[in-house]
Amino acid sequence: MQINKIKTEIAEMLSDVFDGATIMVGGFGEAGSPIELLHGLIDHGAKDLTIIANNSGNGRVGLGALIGQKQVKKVICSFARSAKGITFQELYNKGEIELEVVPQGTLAERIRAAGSGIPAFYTAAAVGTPLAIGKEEKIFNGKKYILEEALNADFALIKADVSDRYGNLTFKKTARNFNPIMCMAAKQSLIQVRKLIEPHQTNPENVITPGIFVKKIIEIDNPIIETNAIEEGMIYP
Amino acid sequence: MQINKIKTEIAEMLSDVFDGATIMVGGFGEAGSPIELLHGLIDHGAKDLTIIANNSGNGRVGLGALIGQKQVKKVICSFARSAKGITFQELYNKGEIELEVVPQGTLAERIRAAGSGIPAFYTAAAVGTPLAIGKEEKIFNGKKYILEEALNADFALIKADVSDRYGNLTFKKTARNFNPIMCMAAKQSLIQVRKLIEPHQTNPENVITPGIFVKKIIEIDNPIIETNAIEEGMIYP
Amino acid sequence: MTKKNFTNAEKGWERGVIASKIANDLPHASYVNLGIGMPELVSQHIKDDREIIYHSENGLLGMGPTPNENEIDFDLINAGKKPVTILPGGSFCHHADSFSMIRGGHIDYCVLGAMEVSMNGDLANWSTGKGIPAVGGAMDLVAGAKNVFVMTQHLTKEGKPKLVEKCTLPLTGSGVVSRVYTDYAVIDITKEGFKIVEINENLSIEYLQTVTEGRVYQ
Amino acid sequence: MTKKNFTNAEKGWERGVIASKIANDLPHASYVNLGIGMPELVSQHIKDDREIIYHSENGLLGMGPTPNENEIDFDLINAGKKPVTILPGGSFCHHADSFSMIRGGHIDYCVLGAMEVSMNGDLANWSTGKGIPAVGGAMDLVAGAKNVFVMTQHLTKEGKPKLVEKCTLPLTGSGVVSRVYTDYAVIDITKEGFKIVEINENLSIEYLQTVTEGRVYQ
Repeated sequence: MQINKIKTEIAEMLSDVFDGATIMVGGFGEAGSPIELLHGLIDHGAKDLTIIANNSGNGRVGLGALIGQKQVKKVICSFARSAKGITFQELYNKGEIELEVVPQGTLAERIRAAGSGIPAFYTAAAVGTPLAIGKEEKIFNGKKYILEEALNADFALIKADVSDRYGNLTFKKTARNFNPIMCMAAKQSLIQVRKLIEPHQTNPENVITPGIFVKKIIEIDNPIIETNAIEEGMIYP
Repeated sequence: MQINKIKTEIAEMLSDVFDGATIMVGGFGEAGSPIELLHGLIDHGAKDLTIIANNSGNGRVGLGALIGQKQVKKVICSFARSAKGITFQELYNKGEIELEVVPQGTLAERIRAAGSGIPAFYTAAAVGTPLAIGKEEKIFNGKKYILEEALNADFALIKADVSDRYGNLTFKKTARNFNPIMCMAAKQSLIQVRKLIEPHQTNPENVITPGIFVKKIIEIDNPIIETNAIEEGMIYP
Repeated sequence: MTKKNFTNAEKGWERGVIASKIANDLPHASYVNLGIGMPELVSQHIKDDREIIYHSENGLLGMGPTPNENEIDFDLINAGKKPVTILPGGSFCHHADSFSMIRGGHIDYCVLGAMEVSMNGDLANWSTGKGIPAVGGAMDLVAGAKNVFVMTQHLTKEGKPKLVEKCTLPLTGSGVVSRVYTDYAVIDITKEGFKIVEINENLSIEYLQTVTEGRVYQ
Repeated sequence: MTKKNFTNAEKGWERGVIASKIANDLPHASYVNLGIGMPELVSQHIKDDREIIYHSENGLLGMGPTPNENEIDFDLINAGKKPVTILPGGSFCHHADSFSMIRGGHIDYCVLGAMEVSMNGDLANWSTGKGIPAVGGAMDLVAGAKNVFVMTQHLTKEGKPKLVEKCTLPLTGSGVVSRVYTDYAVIDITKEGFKIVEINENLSIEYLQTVTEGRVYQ
């Protein structure tokens, strides 16, 4: 029997998602944002989700659409402010969605720590700022640091460029961003990929995310481009 | 003016090395071991060195030779036992060299932490063992962890496969091992590389160590293979 | 503390002039992160006697200029989510590796905008205390980069000093700024206060003092 | 505590038999790290009904069998520094990433040798307290892998029990072992003691108890 993580239906990808789940969403802005999986999550209908991502969505597409559907109770991110971030803004102003602001590098490192079995680490980022309040402080070599804990998730929704059936992923340019570390940190990483290849076509030197960090894969060969979709007035669902 | 980190003489590579320096040495066993740079360090003559590496050398070649020259006062490594590790063994038995044993994963993470500005992190490795003695303990989610500190170095001696003049490195197969993270952790990472290429030949998707972590580069196109050298009875110098 | 208000403020250096002063202070072979907005201008003023490598915290080292309309790729963007290019010798990495470059002290210089800079080098540039709080990578950058330069107008739009004795807005970092470039002056943060490195040729030190909270000296 | 000494010990299962028992307990699609020495045999006994992916902690996922003499590459070695191969769908990574796989709980099973295993799952397998102490990746593996299997002879070369009430040698990990495969039996570590999953067909439980320190039960 051969390992084969490839699925053909988005519903199959999201079959284990549950109400109240913590879900990481890859991407930095629109680059690497798994829009089709996010739309699948709207169709799925899971509620009270905690979303971990760098941003909080634009327009009524992808993450913006999911938030607009009121499926999200909390967003953990570094930058929730965006001219087109209409759905988050509206719910935030009404007090209907929680926000935890995390410095971008601390967010990345907390995610990587979760995937690496590191429950907590010290960093100098945010020392002396409001984001350090309530955090344990410690001095190393005369400099002050704060303790930051790992950020785990139940699922990660990820967009990659190419994969084989083992889930060996490569990414395209700056669409890499948070995707590889989120694959490490989630119990199930669910990948939409532009193109599937055979294992013998995978160059073992160039794999960015090894299959060990991947649970399910689906091919979406012509994904929605957020900028274009918003310009065209797309509203999902 | 163009950035160009390429040097032509090994002495130039090692010109800033000083007595008492802490030097990381890449490689796992012989794979990725920078033998020519190590021989350059013997020629240089620096003394009282602290070496951070996974192993402690074989025969009288490379790290084994450096230790045999009594230039090393302390080795920090995970596995200093080896059938061919004659020079370390001899000095260790005579009490003439110090040894700090670090679990291999903790060693790797302490090096990566140094390169990433993380002064310390928690890990479960070694909890309840003699290697945890004296280390701060903390419970996260009901499980016990110990605090491990970053491991910095003044220099890293590294063997890579290919580089451009910026120091964008790729490695060959399992010769990658500790090399990329040591490049991050040392104040000066000094790279011997099998082949130099032009910057436009570097594929930005496949760079393993970006040039920002590299100080100096030298081309050694036909490096010594430790196994063969020891079989042939090589003794350096 | 009520800030003074200078509604008839003097006209200082143009943005391009400030950018070129910063550009001249970045040594050959530096790795540099330019913040979104005004700091982005710096790259246009680098002289031919040096090569600078630009880092964008979203996983791009060796960032190049804005692409032509027909070369735009929405998967190749900078930290401000604008399309950019990559130069030969550049590379991509993931976010944890990208911030290892920052936090680990491998970025030689970062240049950021400011709402307030205090005499001891505190920086406030991420939150006015109103609206949705959004910090991005600023806190990591100021804590990690070897040298933190601030590029800003000397006064706010309302004519209030941005260089202050103590910041009133939420901090981005504490004691992190080394040098401030404004339309009025180039100023080093020192233990003795705001040290004037260069003053706009049309202004007196006395005037600079009146539009700055906290002692300026030469 | 003086250990008993069984110089006329019964002959148990051959190594290959023990290895095939472990192989049958590794589910399809598992990620597995096999320790150096006896555990390496396990990969030769995997049945066709499953695909197992082997991890070697020196940065190799998808490790294949030993190469032919003419295919040896000293840059493609396993954690025991012996030449190996890589299978299609395999990949290389650096040491920090490789141990993220281990420490982060992504390795489903690791199989290690032992000097001593205690009733509460403590493992001692890295140091006799003499000679040069050398731990390698064993402490990270036992702390991080989801399931830790031990493969060992039931008695030491001197005929002393390896399954003990309390380890006397320096520990590799505390409370980490889930199952032990010896030439005499397959034994689960439980709160009640050493639980016999399977006993060698030539041995009685009474005999097994005499060559084991600490209660065995079925």
